[in-house]
Amino acid sequence: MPKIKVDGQELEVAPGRKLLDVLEEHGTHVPHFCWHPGLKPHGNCRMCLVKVNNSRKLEVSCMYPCTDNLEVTTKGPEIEAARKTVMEFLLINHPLDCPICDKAGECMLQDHTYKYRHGLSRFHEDKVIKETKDLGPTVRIWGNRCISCTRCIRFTDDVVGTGELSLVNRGDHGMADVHPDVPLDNPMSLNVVDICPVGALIDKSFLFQARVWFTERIETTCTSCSRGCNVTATMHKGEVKRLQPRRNDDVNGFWMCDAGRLDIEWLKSPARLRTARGGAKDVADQLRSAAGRVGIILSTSATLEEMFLAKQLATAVNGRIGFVSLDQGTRWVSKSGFAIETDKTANRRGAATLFGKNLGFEDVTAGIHSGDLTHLVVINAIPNLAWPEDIRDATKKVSWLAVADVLESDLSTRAAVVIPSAAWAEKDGTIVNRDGRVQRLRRLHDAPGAAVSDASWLQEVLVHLGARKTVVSAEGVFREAFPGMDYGKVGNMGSALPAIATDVPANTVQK
Amino acid sequence: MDAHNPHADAHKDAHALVAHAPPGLSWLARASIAAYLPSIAAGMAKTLEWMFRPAVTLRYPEQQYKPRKGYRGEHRLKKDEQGRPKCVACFMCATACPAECITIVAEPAPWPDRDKVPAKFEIDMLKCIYCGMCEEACPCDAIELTETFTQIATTRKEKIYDKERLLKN
Amino acid sequence: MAIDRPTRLPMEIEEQTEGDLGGKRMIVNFGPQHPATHGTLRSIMEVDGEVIKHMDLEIGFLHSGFEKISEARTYNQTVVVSDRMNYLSPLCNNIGLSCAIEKMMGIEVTPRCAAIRVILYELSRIADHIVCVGLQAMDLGAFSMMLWAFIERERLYDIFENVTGARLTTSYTRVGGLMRDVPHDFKDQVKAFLITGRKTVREMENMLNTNRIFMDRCKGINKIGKADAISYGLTGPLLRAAGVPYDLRKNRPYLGYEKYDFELVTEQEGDVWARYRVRVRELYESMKIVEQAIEMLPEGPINIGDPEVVIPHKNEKNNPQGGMEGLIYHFKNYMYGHGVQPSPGEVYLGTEAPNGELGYYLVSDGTQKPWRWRVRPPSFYNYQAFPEMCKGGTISDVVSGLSSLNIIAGELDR
Amino acid sequence: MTWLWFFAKIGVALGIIFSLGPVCIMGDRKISAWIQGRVGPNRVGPWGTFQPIADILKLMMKEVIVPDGVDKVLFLGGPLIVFIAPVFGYCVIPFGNQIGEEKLQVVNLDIGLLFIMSVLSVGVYGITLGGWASNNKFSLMGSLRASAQLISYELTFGLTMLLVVMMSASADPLKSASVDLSKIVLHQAEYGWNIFGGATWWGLPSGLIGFVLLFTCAMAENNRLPFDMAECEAELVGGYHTEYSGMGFAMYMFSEYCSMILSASLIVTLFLGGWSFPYLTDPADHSFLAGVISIGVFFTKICIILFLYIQLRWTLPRFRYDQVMSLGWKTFLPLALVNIGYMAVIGVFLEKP
Repeated sequence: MPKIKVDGQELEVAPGRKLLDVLEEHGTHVPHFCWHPGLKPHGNCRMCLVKVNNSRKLEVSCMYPCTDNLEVTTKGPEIEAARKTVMEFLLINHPLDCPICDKAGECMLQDHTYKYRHGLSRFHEDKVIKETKDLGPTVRIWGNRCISCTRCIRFTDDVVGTGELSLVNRGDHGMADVHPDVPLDNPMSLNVVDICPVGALIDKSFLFQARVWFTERIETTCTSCSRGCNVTATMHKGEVKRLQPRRNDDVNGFWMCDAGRLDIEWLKSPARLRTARGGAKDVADQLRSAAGRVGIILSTSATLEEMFLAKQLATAVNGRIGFVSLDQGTRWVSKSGFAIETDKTANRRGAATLFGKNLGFEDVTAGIHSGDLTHLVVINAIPNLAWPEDIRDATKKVSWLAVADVLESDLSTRAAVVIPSAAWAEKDGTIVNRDGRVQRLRRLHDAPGAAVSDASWLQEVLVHLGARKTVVSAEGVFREAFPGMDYGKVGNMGSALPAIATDVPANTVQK
Repeated sequence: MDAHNPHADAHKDAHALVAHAPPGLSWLARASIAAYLPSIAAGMAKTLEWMFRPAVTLRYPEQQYKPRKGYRGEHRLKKDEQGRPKCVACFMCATACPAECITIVAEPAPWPDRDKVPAKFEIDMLKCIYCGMCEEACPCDAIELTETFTQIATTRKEKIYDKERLLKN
Repeated sequence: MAIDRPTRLPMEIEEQTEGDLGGKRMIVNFGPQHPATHGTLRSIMEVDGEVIKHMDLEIGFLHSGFEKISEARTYNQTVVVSDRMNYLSPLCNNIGLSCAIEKMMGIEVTPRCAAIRVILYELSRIADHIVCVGLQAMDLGAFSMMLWAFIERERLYDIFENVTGARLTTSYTRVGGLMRDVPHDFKDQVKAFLITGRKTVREMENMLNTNRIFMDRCKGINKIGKADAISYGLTGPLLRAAGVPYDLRKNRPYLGYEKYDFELVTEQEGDVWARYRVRVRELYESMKIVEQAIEMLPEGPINIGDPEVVIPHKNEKNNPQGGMEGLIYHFKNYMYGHGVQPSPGEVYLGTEAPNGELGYYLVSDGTQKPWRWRVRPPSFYNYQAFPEMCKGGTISDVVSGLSSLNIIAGELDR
Repeated sequence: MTWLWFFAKIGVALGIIFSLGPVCIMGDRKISAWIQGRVGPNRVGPWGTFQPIADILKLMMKEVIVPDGVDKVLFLGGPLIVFIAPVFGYCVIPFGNQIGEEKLQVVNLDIGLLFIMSVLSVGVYGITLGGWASNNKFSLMGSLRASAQLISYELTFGLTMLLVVMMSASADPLKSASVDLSKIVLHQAEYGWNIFGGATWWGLPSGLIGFVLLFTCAMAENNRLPFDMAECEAELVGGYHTEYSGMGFAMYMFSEYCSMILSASLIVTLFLGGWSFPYLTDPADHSFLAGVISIGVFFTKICIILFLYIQLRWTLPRFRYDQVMSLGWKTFLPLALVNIGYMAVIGVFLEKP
């Protein structure tokens, strides 16, 4: 293990690691543009210069390997002067675009200029003009702003493996660009926007939507597939404006897919259910009278808490429970191993944990067709779910139907009781990803109209039925379900799924 | 502190008052202070003199006060050479505004040479405190405080100035 | 000081004696709405005939939450809040606040900026004192005096308007400098004012100094002794009228006040008359300072050169100068969560405002917004000594005493 | 014919009081404006001359607010009492020389001076009752102050009137020792104004002091500024009329100006020779023209006194209540007594009639 000295402080590092990696890990901040922890180092921006004892000149720390007895100095007039000069060069051709650039406020160039470049520009010549164009369906490039750090190029080359982007032209005319007729159109394309240290690459869906310094950021989890990527939601005036991946090496690394990122439009869709027809009391009355003849169909996008409560409900009315889930497309794996799952529901693993491996709805529909079941409760959290014909037929057959859904469907128009559900962004809860990791969903904004979270109306029904005492928060339900656990222990990064409470009534799903 | 009793000491005799008179006055002046009449006469002379001074007030609707350039009155959105609003919807004014009275919604520009324009630019003049920080914060020289300070409206809605109203100013 | 009985809540007094005079004492309220209060404050007096036996004070009617509002504003934005605290001399508040922030950040303003600030500070003091003296006369019935004072005050406001762009809500200072430079004819304007101002002050002095009725109403009224004044924390003209030579411009100079030649005005009696004399004599001293400052007004920049604190100048097209760097500094200075972020710590700076020590106590947690923004307003401390001053006087003395305190309800309640 | 004259005289007397009243209000506002470097009312009519009419119309149309817990009869009656007093007082003021056989005086009372004294004291009832009835501490204090102050100054007032009577008595036994106001004026027209000591040179100091005393006491009786203890807007908010609005307030305000006019007339009558003016009026000339001229002279003199009132109001600060009282009792009363003593002693020993 080589030993190095950083600003007089001794460190022991694994051999072969790059210096900047170690420094960042150690907490010594060294400014950089082209280096990104998820990408291979390139060493072109020259911002991460440090002084080492092995060399007379300043060295680029992102490319410098740690060797034994290396002494590193990260501060000092020499280094500052070098940084200042690098900054000045980077800025001479940068357009005065802060007013119209969406990156302003989270822009590394701004931050580093403020911190490391003291002084005003001495550049009087005309700036180089580069083009502004769409790189693909999702990303637009302002060539003028590009500082040729090649982060995006390395991303498409090394992470995605599609390699659409490359650096065109030389010197101060250089900018990232796509090959003609090959648009930047891969399932992870929008990650280049996040890693762009300046505002050259812009997400077209977020273009001019909000200034980032007005926004609020909330850490939550993506529900678009069973991977459960950790994301940060950018909130502005009570709306989710965008989702960005949040680093979690155990789940998604630094990235997320475009599909999950853009799957926020339906939250404010006019098709959202906003008004209730009937309520928890009606459901409770009907189910009480029909005890033993009740079927419950639950989507595997429901949170753990909702599943737990649905299970309680099934026990209370001696009903059968069935599941509906959604599989789409084929599994896509990037060059670096980032996969997009076919299972588009967020919590199938959680359902499997609570209810066993067999997660079908055939048991319920068969019961309905045979006439055993006359009452059906459908609880769905999957947007635009194409309902299986079997369920559709079954809903037509039952004598009483209750639907809790996020979007309008033919089921909800037909139902006797309709309860508008809060979508994933409107409720607290936990979901379990395909690897069995419990992760938090956080309430980002208010639910539309009269929509309530499934956890709360299910509890109300249970209270009416006498199966519960009171209505508690989602966290309260979670504590009931998993004794000794709470949201604090789940944390922002998730944790392993704990054991479920043993005193919960046995699984009533009849097989 | 000794609570003084006005009934006991408020009425000092003339000597005491003379003793209190400001220093540097002639004995004649000191003595005359003791009596009411001379100072009253002097005061009357002064008020009489003021009666013949010209009035300093303005007769408002006919005579208008013209503030000098640099007065912080109503806002104006400036136009560029082609008559388009100069504003690029950078939100700097809204950020700098201590009263939070500026509402902007941005949209992509319909012109090839511009990227971003305000789709909506509203200033709630009832919230505005006319501090001029928006003008100071504007990096594009697009907003300006004019010398207009007479502002009349009959409804609250009128005082929410939209983009067209601000461009007209 | 012996307070002869425990302070009671105003409501308790009301209950004890309301409707039960029986030859006993009566409760009279001055304020919250009363012509003599010049603001929204309340003095509850227990009177025997017209003689005040006990007085309680109540404040908070004008509570605007200035301090709390400021905690949600950036350092530069709090200037507009400080305007509204003392509505007789807003520039003093602006300057005091900016000086406090600069002290916290270790910034030294340019000589031109300091001189302009001194001139405006003293002109504000003149505006404040002149109106205070006028209002004192008005409260005693000489209404014309008040308007003459206001005419002079309006001349000063004309200067303020030309300099800052607003008559009252000046918001002129910024951290590290000023909002903009003074106009080219500033010197002439100030000089012209000094001539008319002196004349008006002399005129007012002539009217009041030898006026027997005015003297009767002022001498020996609302007396407070040296020791009491100090122990109550009185500052400004009230303290100096009690014979204590304490003036922050002399004792703890800021903005280079030590360079100016002026006299520390004191009177001995500690009564309304002494306060009136101190104010009038300070008017002349302030004019002396303004005269010196306007003579030596140095050329040069008004803002410090550090673009990380002060946004870069705008060029002739009014765009931020300094190319990309200038624009970035400009943005960084304004965006939430960026810009001027003093390192964690706290600062107190007192300046000698017209009514006394106007102190700003700021605590920074290292963010762009102050964690705590506290004001030590002179009126708040001056007002608490009022019951002691009034005890034993008549209702009429309350009026003359209140106007001599020059309570500004805006800064009283913050 | 007699009735015609009677009504004509009533007309002139009421005309003076009711036309001068608004003029006085207007004058107060205009003169204060000029003194303070303002323009004053200038919107209604030419140069704002119709402003008082607008004021009165406005006040008439305003709601008369009766606060809770007031004695309604007294609350509404107070303004009436205070308003009646000066109008009654005006009955005996000679506002001109004789025209033919008719004296220009509504009622030629032999005891005119006493009548005025008694009528003037009625006014304080209106103030006191109105203030008391308002159920407001400030009003109560104002009315208490008013009653105490009026009583205090009435003494000096009376003594000064006595001085006038003594002065009138000093020369001609035929026109002597009268409390008849018209005789007092005639005496002054014949022998010289009382302010200058009447008929004798040694009366000059006495006359001057008497004039100042009467002027000051009249001011105190009218609650004008240096003595406006009863209103005292800086201390008592509005004193006795704090709770009044609309017509009640209008009557209080108007009656203040009316009593100003009455006391101005009284001062003119007692000290400034009434309707007479050297070389302009001739007491013996009873022609119509001379009568009109004498009315004009009288009117002009009143206006000058009123102007002084108004100017003083906008010049001086006000006394404190106890200072007013001690000024009245400790300064004015002794001074008036000494003055009378001087007049009596010198008059008796030097100028035996």
